[in-house]
Amino acid sequence: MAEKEITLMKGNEAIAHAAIRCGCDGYFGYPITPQSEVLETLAAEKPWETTGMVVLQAESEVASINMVYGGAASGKRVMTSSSSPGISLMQEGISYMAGAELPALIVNVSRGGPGLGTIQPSQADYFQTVKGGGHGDYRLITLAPASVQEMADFVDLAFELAFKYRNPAMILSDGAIGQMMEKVVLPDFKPRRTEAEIAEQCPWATTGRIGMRKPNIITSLELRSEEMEIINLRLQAKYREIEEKEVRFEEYMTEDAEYLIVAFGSAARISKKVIALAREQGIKVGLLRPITLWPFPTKRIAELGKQVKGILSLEINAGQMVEDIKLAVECNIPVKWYGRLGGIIPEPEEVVEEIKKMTR
Amino acid sequence: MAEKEITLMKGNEAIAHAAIRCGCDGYFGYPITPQSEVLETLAAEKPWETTGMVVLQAESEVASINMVYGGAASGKRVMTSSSSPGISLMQEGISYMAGAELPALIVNVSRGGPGLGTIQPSQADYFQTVKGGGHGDYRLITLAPASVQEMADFVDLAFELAFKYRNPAMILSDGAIGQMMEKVVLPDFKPRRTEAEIAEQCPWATTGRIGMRKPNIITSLELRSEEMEIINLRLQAKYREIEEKEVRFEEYMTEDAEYLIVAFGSAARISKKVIALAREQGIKVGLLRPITLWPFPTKRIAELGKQVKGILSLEINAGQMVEDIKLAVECNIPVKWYGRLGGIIPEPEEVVEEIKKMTR
Amino acid sequence: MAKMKGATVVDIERCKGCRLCVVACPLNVLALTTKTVNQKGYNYAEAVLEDTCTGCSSCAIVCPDGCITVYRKKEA
Amino acid sequence: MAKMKGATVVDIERCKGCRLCVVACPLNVLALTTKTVNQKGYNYAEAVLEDTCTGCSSCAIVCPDGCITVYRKKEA
Amino acid sequence: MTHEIIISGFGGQGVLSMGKILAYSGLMEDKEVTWMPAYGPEQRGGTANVTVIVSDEPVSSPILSSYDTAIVLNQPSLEKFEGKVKPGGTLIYDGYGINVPPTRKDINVYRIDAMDKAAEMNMIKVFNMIVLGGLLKVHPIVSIESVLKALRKTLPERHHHLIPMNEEAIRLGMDIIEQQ
Amino acid sequence: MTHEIIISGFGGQGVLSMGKILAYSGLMEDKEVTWMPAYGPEQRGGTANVTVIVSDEPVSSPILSSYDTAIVLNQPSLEKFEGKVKPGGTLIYDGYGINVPPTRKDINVYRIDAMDKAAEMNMIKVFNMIVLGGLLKVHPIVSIESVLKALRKTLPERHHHLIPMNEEAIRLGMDIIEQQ
Amino acid sequence: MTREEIIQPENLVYKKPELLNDVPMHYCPGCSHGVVHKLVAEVVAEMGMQEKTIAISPVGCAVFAYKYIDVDWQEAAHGRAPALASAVKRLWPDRLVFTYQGDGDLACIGTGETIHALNRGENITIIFINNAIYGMTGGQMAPTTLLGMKTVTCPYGRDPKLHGYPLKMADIAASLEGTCYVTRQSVQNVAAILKAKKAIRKAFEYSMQGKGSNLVEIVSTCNTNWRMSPEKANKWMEENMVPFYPLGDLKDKG
Amino acid sequence: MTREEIIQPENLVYKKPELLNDVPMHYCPGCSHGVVHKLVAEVVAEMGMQEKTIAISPVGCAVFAYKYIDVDWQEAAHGRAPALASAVKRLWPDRLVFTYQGDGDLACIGTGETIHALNRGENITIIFINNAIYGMTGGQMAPTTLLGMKTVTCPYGRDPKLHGYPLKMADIAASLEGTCYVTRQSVQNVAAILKAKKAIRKAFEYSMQGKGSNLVEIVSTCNTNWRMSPEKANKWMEENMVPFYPLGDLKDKG
Ligand SMILES: Cc1ncc(C[n+]2csc(CCOP(=O)(O)OP(=O)(O)O)c2C)c(N)n1
Ligand SMILES: Cc1ncc(C[n+]2csc(CCOP(=O)(O)OP(=O)(O)O)c2C)c(N)n1
Ligand code: SF4
Ligand code: SF4
Ligand code: SF4
Ligand code: SF4
Repeated sequence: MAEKEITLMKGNEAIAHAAIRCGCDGYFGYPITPQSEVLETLAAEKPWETTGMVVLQAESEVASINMVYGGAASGKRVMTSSSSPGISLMQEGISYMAGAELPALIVNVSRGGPGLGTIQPSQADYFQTVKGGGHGDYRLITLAPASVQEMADFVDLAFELAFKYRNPAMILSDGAIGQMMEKVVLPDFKPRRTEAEIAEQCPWATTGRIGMRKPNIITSLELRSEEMEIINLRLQAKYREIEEKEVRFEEYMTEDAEYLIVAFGSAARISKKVIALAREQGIKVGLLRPITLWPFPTKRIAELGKQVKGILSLEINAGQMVEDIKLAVECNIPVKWYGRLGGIIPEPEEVVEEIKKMTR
Repeated sequence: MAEKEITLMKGNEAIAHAAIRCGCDGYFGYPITPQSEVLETLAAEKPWETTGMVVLQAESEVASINMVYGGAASGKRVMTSSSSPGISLMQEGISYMAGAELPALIVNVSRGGPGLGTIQPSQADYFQTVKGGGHGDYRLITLAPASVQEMADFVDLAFELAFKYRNPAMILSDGAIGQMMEKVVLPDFKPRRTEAEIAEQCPWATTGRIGMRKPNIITSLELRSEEMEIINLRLQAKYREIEEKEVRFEEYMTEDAEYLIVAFGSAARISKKVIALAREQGIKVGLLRPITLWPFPTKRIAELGKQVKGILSLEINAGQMVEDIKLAVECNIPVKWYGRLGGIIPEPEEVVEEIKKMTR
Repeated sequence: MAKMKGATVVDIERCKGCRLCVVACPLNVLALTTKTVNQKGYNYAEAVLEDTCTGCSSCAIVCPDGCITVYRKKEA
Repeated sequence: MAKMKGATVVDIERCKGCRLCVVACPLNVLALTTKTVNQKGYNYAEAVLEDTCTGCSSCAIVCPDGCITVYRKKEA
Repeated sequence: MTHEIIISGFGGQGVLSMGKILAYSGLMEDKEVTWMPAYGPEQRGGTANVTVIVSDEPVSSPILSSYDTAIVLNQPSLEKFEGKVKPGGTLIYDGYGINVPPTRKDINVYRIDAMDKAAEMNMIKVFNMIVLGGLLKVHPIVSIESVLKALRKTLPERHHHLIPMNEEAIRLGMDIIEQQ
Repeated sequence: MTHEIIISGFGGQGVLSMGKILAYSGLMEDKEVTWMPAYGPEQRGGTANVTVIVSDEPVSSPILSSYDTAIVLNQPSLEKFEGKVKPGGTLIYDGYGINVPPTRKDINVYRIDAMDKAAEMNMIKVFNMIVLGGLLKVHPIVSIESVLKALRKTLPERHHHLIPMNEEAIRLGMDIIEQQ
Repeated sequence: MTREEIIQPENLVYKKPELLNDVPMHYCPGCSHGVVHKLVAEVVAEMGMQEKTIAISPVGCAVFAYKYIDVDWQEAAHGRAPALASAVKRLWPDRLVFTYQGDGDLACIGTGETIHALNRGENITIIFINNAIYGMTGGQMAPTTLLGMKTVTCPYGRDPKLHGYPLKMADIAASLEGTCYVTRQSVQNVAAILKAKKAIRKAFEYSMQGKGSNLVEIVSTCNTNWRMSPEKANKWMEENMVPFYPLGDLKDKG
Repeated sequence: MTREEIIQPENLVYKKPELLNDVPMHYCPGCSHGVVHKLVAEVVAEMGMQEKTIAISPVGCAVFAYKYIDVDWQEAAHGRAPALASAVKRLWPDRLVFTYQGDGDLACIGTGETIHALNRGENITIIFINNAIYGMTGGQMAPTTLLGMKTVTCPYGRDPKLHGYPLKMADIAASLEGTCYVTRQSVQNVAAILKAKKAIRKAFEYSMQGKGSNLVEIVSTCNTNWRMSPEKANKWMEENMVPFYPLGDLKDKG
């Protein structure tokens, strides 16, 4: 496909193409609906013959995430993708990666749970993603795309952030964005890093101790409590830094807003329609769309909390992000949740009704 | 061991003995420090020769939780135990059990993370436990013992709650309580349920369709969104009911408290010493110890929030429960977190210093 | 030896038109419809050489959807 | 054939007193101390029949902790 | 203007690719488009459907519960989607194998006997293009030129000789569609 | 009264079981007790230690960072725990294999040559009971009777004949402990 | 003789097994799963175990097996059916417990659970539908995919350098001490179907006799993802799968 | 000749391998792990791969292998080392990549990762320390525990009815198409140690030659959890382990 050309593509396909183009070194994954097209597209494109990117269908999600651990530990740009049940299986591995401070990308094209649930879209993995589905105190840098374009764009962004902070990053998407086709301009090609570049940019990586440098060791283990506490504190300091510097969000019609919708991903898209409908009825509604779910746009929401009369957290789940919004505004104004479950995406009209209730 | 006798025992051993005594039908687990004594004690006691309880060392935590799924699905009282990394591996299975509404007991004798971390005690799995480490919207009934006695007592309680609501229950403990020996009075023996009792109490269970009744099916799958939403809403309604009815907590010196510590498990024990020290210095401190972490004692904390000038969330982690406390008091009074990481248990003295800071 | 006469009853709404019964029948008793489809849009199996059927049940045994019931009677 | 003379040097602080070298030596050159322990509290290996040692290195090869260095010299 | 369309039929009737051509054609006209298939095992053997939205503004949700236009190509699809057409909206159905025709009075119902026509004219391969033609007659969401451009873009070079046949099919569909 | 004790030595010196007996003896006197071992691979080969708390009130944390009494049975343990005895507290050490004796002046230091004595009197098996005797001499946290009761409760029947030897060891320890 | 004379209850020679209910199965036309479902339903009934069967369905096309065969069912997480079955059988030793799994489920993500349940000698039966592909998720490569075979994740054909080799799980199973009966069957024609049924019956009986674990592999087709007609798929299976996965008993300790 | 005369650099015949650093190893006295560490350190150096080795340590007693052998190490989650190694080798094809795993790690929780990495023919070596028990966690039963053997989770002896049968992973590995070299060795005496070293060298070389995956099983001891002296443990191993896990090459396709 020629560059800068507008094309039509599924979100999942966009991720695959973006990975090849952003110099990704390896993809390791296991099929699961609604994201199997990521691996399928890579298999069809066979980047191992062009960029040299490795593509491997793993024997399970547990294997996938541990392959990613190995690849990331050796300084490579590696990724996996899956959907909710598969992501749950990765929780041990994700915690290990956070503990060993490994940069890598995990994509969750999420579906409705709990359990096998449904293959329809859902945002019910919010808590799992931002509070830590794995054990221990850790955080995942989390990007929430709201379009196929962002599916493509966030791949490189996620890698950049992951390597900047030596921390795993997640793209939290859903089946709707993964499966739908929409316009997209694919990013420019970027070469994979050379061995010398890796050695320079990732001096910590286990690449073989070239030049008999001090051996590099990637581990999350430290049995001495005093030492482990130092590690934990270092991680926490890093998380505070990311919270300080890497918050990303989009605002839409917030200037004059009297009510605010906070919504991410698919839910944010509906919100724009909701806002149009509400404004037709004279209710001034705006949208804050967190692009980073963690770090969460706490500060900006707190500011907007001073401006608006109420906030609606629109989520395709039973109410999860609403807690972070309440904490952000310190419960100073009403914060309500609205959402649908089971893989159903709310209709703009029903959301407008919810906003109307808030105005009463 | 004779009944009602006071004895000295590790927390892990107490769990094993309590399981045998409360009519548990099966234990499935995989060794991991600091909880391997649960399986070891069961193996030594060989209850299969006495009560008929099945004890099986599984090939992994993933297998363990799925054995528990199978056992619970067939109406039996079954359990597993593990520690943090192993619990992370169980997240898919736990989500499945929540989705299929299966009653069972999962014990997490947690250790410090992330990753392989340390084998020393930690409370850093709070978020994972109460917000859902697995995918989808679900909740685990969670009991947090603060003594070896409660390790013993909560086994039966957890089963009772699990079966009452057809929901998995967790005992969230830590390495300190699991490994230490302390006085305990073991519960009375209670026979395992007979086949007829199971058929009566668990008409939903897959026991074989005796009498050619309608086949029972245990599944968490529903591909039709409308149907899946109904299931999700039913689960949410059940969770609201549990939040209404099953909150458990302990209060200590709260009557005249001007400051409140909220702490569970090991942290709560230290708190009592903290309170003694603080009161010696004229600061009136009380303790609210959540026994159920979910459902969280939101209401009672909100009430106490009106009485006290500040709350300290004492946690052996980087600050997790503090969010639920803030949400409970709607951020109306200062809520601070204090804790230590890496497997270190805070000293009462340092906690007193934190409280003093709040009084300034 | 008395000859056996068979008859097949196809549950045409259950049939998915996979043709496996058609292939399995040693006597080519069955064929798929070409002009008509069932509610699910499938051409379905029907006996086209009814008289030839010996009731051997091959078609029914191979039918993945259990659509075929077979009867067999000794010729008088 | 000239006889070989050997000598062993045991890193006694590294030694854990497992006795594997003692058993491995075909000539019973080594033995564990009985009265003294190292910093870690282990009785450690020492050459008790030093002169007998041929420097065959058996002890060193089997030592799990790599505590033994062996030298060998042809007898003049 | 936003046009929200569901196309539903048996697997193998070319439902998904018809939706894709429509979406691509929208793209050719610089419109915003989304194409959202019903995915997963439910498409197995039975029905397949796809939601296509063509709009002048960015599209919000790609999944809808009511539609401006429903194109239904078999009885189960008719049953599923007749009720989901917005009042005043459009329902297009192929008469082949439909025993119980649509009954709603508050929508515009069109019938296109594309199946029969395709069989008759030996155009089974472009059956879905006949239906697309019918749609474009009723709602000229995109121009025929855009459709042809889209076909040129999406078909592999070696299939480009089939484009005239596709055009013919579209025009045929435009001819044979009938309001009920 | 609360007494917070750490006992530390090589694996195999009976550190954990000495702690257990002490805790059990406390239980016999209706005291509150906790026994908390250092667990995991760190005990492998090297040192083992256990924290025992005997108290009249419920015990808060079973893990401590400073102690009323430290009993150290080898050099590494001495190095690790000398600094963690509370000012005014007690340090008991076995002289065997100690090259660098304790130096703190703000605590009470006792030496008990239990290793030597045990070897001499062929009482290696009850070495840890000798040490326990020393502790009880310095701090009569529990009575000898309670210890014997605890032994009767915890030892399997078939080992009860060893109880007198244990008692002897305790008394021996009481005799040989010396303030430095 | 008229058709009506023949179609009389007393002349019935074959009908859909009773335990297979009337719910239309979601399987693709001609899918092997349907045939095996019928066999399982027949054997359970013939053994009189309708009231004593606890079956475990996988994640794969057979996930909905519970909708069709009227016994008690548990739906397992992907690959974990043998773990569920192990627990169920130990807790209910007099029940007939079997799993029904595809090759992705059993030989890929569930490798560990499969091998360990079999080697523990759990008195269960694993019915293993080997169609050399992931059916439900749309035709991805399975561990059992043949070399050179095309799937959506090896669209240029399975290449051992990239994708490794096809895995023979039944061979591994047969080598395990804990297994009693390991057999490989197929269902592409009447003779094969009758043999497969006998094999299922034997496995179920051994499991009830406490003789250890049993694996019945059914070399199957997935015509949809193989992109062939059912007829062609059966033929392809015979010509390509069977030479690599030879049919017959691999072990019979019964 | 005086001792001083002998102890001269030019007379040196054996010393601890250079790559094995001076950090005291945490292993119990007499543990087989130490011996195998030495062999690995020697082979890497002899092959001149010090700068090109990426090693993967397990969760098990050898978790800290990275502290002792001076190459680059990754510490894997329990059982997953072969997954890490697969990725690393594919991303760095000219590196020497090996895992070092215990029997719990490799043959229990990691069964799936082990079998699939081997069968994919990843050009790696798996060094498999089979001591028939879980060492690190304090002596629980492993899949490789012998029948009748006592562990803290089968204190009355491993009973096949309760605990299933010991698993021979090397046999399974040898049966897989993707493996090049599968061998079973031991390190209880000088002769065995020298053979084991050759085996490790061969495996490493095959992996660098791209011939497929390699498994070197070392039948080992865990004297601590076997509750024996190291000497006794070696003997017990020879008398009880070796008959069940016979030594020698199981496969050599090189
Ligand atoms: C943890 C997890 N990973 C992946 C999936 C997606 N998934 C569903 S079925 C399946 C494979 C099905 O193939 P197979 O087991 O061969 O059965 P078939 O459909 O061919 O009968 C996969 C990968 C899932 N549901 N859960
Ligand atoms: C997920 C997980 N489960 C369990 C453990 C606990 N664990 C640590 S090592 C080990 C087994 C060690 O045995 P083995 O692999 O045989 O190695 P050895 O210690 O004998 O060398 C276990 C179960 C863990 N760390 N992580
Ligand atoms: S085998 Fe069954 S489903 Fe297939 S065509 Fe024949 S009757 Fe129909
Ligand atoms: S083999 Fe090594 S560790 Fe063992 S006693 Fe000899 S020198 Fe010491
Ligand atoms: S996809 Fe394949 S396995 Fe699944 S139902 Fe269709 S033919 Fe059968
Ligand atoms: S526990 Fe066993 S395997 Fe581990 S270091 Fe000690 S002897 Fe070796």
